[in-house]
Amino acid sequence: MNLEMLMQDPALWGLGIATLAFAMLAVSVKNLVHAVLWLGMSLLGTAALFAKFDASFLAAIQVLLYVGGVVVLLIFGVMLTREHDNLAAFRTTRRPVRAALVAIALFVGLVHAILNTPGLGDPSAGKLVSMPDLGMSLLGPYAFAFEVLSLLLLAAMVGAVVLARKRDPGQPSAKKLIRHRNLGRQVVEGLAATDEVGQ
Amino acid sequence: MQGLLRGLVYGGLIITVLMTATAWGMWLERKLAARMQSRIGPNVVGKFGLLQPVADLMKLLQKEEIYPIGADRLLFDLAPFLVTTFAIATAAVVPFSAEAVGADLDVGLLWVLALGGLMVIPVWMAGWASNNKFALIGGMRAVAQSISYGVPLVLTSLVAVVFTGTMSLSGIVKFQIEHGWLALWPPGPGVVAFVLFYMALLAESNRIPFDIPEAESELVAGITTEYTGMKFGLLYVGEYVHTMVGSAIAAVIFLGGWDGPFHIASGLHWMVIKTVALFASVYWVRWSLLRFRSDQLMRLCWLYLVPVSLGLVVFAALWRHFVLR
Amino acid sequence: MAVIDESGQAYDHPLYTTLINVPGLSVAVASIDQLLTWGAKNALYIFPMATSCCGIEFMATAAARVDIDRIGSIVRATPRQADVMVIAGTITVKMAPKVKRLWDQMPEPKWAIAMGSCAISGDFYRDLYPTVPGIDTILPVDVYVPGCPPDPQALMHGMLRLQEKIAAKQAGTWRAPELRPETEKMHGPAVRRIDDPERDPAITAEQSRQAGLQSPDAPEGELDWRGAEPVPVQAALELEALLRERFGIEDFPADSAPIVPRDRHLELANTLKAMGYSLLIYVVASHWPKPEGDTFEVAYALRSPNAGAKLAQWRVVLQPGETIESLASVFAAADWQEREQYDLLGVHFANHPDLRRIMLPENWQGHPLRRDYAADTACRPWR
Amino acid sequence: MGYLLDSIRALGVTAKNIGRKPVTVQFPKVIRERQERYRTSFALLKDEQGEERCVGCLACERICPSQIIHMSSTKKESPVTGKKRGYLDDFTLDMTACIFCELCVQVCPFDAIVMLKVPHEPGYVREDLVLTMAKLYENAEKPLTWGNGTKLMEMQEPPKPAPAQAAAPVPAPAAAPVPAAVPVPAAAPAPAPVPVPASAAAAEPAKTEAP
Repeated sequence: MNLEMLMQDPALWGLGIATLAFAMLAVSVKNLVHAVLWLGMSLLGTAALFAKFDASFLAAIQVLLYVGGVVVLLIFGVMLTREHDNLAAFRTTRRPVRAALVAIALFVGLVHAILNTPGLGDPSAGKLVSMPDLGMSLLGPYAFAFEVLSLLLLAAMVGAVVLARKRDPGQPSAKKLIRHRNLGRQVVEGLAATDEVGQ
Repeated sequence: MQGLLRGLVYGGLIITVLMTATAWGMWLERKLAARMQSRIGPNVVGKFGLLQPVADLMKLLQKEEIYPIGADRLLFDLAPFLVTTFAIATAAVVPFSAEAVGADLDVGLLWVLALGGLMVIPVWMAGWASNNKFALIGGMRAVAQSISYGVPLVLTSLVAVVFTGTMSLSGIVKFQIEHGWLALWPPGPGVVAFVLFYMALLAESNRIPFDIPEAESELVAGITTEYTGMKFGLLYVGEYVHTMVGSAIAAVIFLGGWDGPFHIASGLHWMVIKTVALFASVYWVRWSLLRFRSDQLMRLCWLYLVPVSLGLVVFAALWRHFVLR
Repeated sequence: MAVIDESGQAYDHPLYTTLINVPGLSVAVASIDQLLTWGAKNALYIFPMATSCCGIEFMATAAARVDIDRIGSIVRATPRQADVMVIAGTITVKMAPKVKRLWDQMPEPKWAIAMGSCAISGDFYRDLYPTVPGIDTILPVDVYVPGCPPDPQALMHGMLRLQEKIAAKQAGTWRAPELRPETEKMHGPAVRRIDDPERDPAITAEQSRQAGLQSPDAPEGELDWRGAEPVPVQAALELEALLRERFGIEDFPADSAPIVPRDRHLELANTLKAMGYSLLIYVVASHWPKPEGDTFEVAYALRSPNAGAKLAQWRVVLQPGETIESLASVFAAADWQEREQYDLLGVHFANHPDLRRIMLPENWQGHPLRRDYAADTACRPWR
Repeated sequence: MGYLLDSIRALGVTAKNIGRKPVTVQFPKVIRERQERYRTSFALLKDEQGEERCVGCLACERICPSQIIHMSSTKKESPVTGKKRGYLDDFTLDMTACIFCELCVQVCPFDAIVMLKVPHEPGYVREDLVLTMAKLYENAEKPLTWGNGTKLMEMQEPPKPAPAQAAAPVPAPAAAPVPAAVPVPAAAPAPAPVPVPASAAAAEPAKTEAP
């Protein structure tokens, strides 16, 4: 499968256009929540594109991490902001020229990088990467980078556990609470025993 | 073209069977719950109340549709649809037997986890779009819970992946046919991994004791508070389908899928038996236990489930390296 | 997609109206109707509007012995997913708008069951100022289940009767539920009491004013207003000493609490709180109609919640037009209790943080526990 | 840990319950036997000669706290005894507001109004719940509850060697033992305000206050 054949594939076109359209919607709608959800759709479209190129591992990871993780975190973030409808900063483009320059630069850079990718359009280079190969290369040539990343993740996870364990200093410990409760019971009993006031 | 046809046939088959099974799964749950409470349960509509799901469906179909004031109509409509879709889509890769599998993906397990994690978005959408504080709190709780319990879910399924060396669900089953079921072998850690997976599954499908997103005593009906008629029905069915598919996946990963005990009469029926048993056990738990509080839920996850499942992954790697070679 | 009965009351689904107009389809539509009616009849989800004792019987109906789940009914917590509202208990005037709102939140087609005498007619509270005389004055009731309260089987019977009614809709003998706006008929008792004019609810304001004047207006009298034996109350001795020394009060009636001047009452409360009387027991007001204007008497009681508990109570007498200083700044518990006295008697507490009605609706006219409050005072839309 | 063990125990309890027989009584098919003293709905009785027991003395109408009984009567000569006595023209009992306090039954000197053991059928409109005279006489065919005016008054008397016990017809004993037939001890609130008609056992409220 080479580039020309790919270009003629209607499914590819459809997916690409849909992804782009969702991305456009994500940056243009006024409602922040809708924007996040459109972003999720756009990421899903990217995943579908990966799947289209038989990179099913990448597609699944895309869905798992970006849609299932990042978008959900974004939702959290949006909910924690005060005004998620009609955010003022969202309505206007304040610096259109600078933004356009950055966008164009990014686009040119990306096109340049893609066109200079070795083996583009070469049918022999489009070998399917199987799962074991992926695993082997991750733990073979790229083992160091992989380990560094996993260390980071491990640190994050340990941090989460530590945070969960940490007790709020304002919160009395269970022992203290029980002592308080017993005290309260004594007070009530004492009250009942010495209650001589008739109403 | 043949692939498309096969996909259509299998897809239609899976959806039909799954929805039917889920409908009578609801009946089963009601009967089970009734018996646990010394009641009879539905028994007037049809023989043994078997037509009860049909009556429920007919009733839901004719209910008025209400949009709350200020609701986000698009998301409000979309959410129930997506919940059910994602739940059913998960079933596409589940191997019910050596032949009956919709799509035997290389990364079947990842696909399942990805779609399972995705479930939370429509659930949250339903909560947010309702413009109702109870629904929104329910949705936020669902998100928090799903993110937290996604970690042990992934880690425990990673245990299975490390043992079997494959992410294909049928590959996992084939490994178990050769070496024994993962829940039983290696003795000890396998069971622990299975139990942790099961707990995370309960949490992901919002079942008691982890059903804080729709805690009736605090949140009216959680995310479904504002839903009427068939949209409520879809949300409801989506949850059941989610549980059903989750049970099937637990059966595949840890209970040897279609493999019979001691390889006796292996086939589709074993898968069905295991799935239904797990499904019923979810509801057994549901009608027996109490609900966690929100903070207890998080503490349980991050203080116990995550460290234990991390340890299990390490153990699995060591076992794989030194014992299985 | 319900049947449109002759009364035109049923919910009208656009799909249904389209289908029924296509010739030839009507047979199919009729059988679909049958199916839908069967479904509606056999999956009646209940929204429990349980406000009092009938609610307990309602719970028992859902429990093991009667098991309402047998006929496919489950209890939903949200009105959006319910088909039947079971009104179980007394509905007060303040609650009625909320009940109506919950009813309006239920999607069509929907039904209502009035369970027990209170929900049906207001029972013997029906002439009381805060009670709705029957829930059918605000929403159409389909089935009335008599009882006080009805037992679980009776409610189950009511559900079966409702099923019959839904099925009858198909057969054409549907009896649409009625709303009863003719509340005048209902506001009086079904039968006038024969020989007891005192209990007649139609006592006019003038009559009751006369009655108030005849009764001993000053509490210093020999007898309690109700004629009961006076109960001696042990006031704390230190309170008496305090009142003698600092407030110069010499009058300590044996059967009642001492009267404290209106302007020093807050000071007394603060002093007592500093002495350890940290628990506010009650704030009670009473109303004495007099020819020159209304006099109020507000009684407070504090308690020291430690060993050897003592009670300190005093009264403040308000002449016409006077207000009393609120104790809400000293005791948090005074907040709502003073609101209650304001609501029911119209005593004005100065510097109260939030002096609104608490028991009755905001738009209520008058104060029902005043002695000159006529029992037949208007209360829209019921009386 | 405690939660875990308790959870397992809870699962055991529910699992054990699955095997047990349900306690549900399937209502329309099987109707539970009501207790002997269970009381709902009303009936008017006729005596052995087929004569109406009610003479229209207004005792029940006066005592009813909900004010739901309404009657009118005229005096006529009895065809049976030849004496002049009251006969009902009309009698209505509005069940929509009844609180089932049984006071009307207690004060009835002729045991004319009694209560039933089976409840009134739920109705579609309020009028369905109004018991007219015809309905009340029809109701006499249905199972009656234990208490009638005479029995209930006897119960209030100071302890005598239980005459009520013999009088009480004991129907098929239901599950729970009913301490009904035992005369209620004197601690019961004295029915002081009841305007007892002279005929029936002259209740002595003074004695019940003695302890």
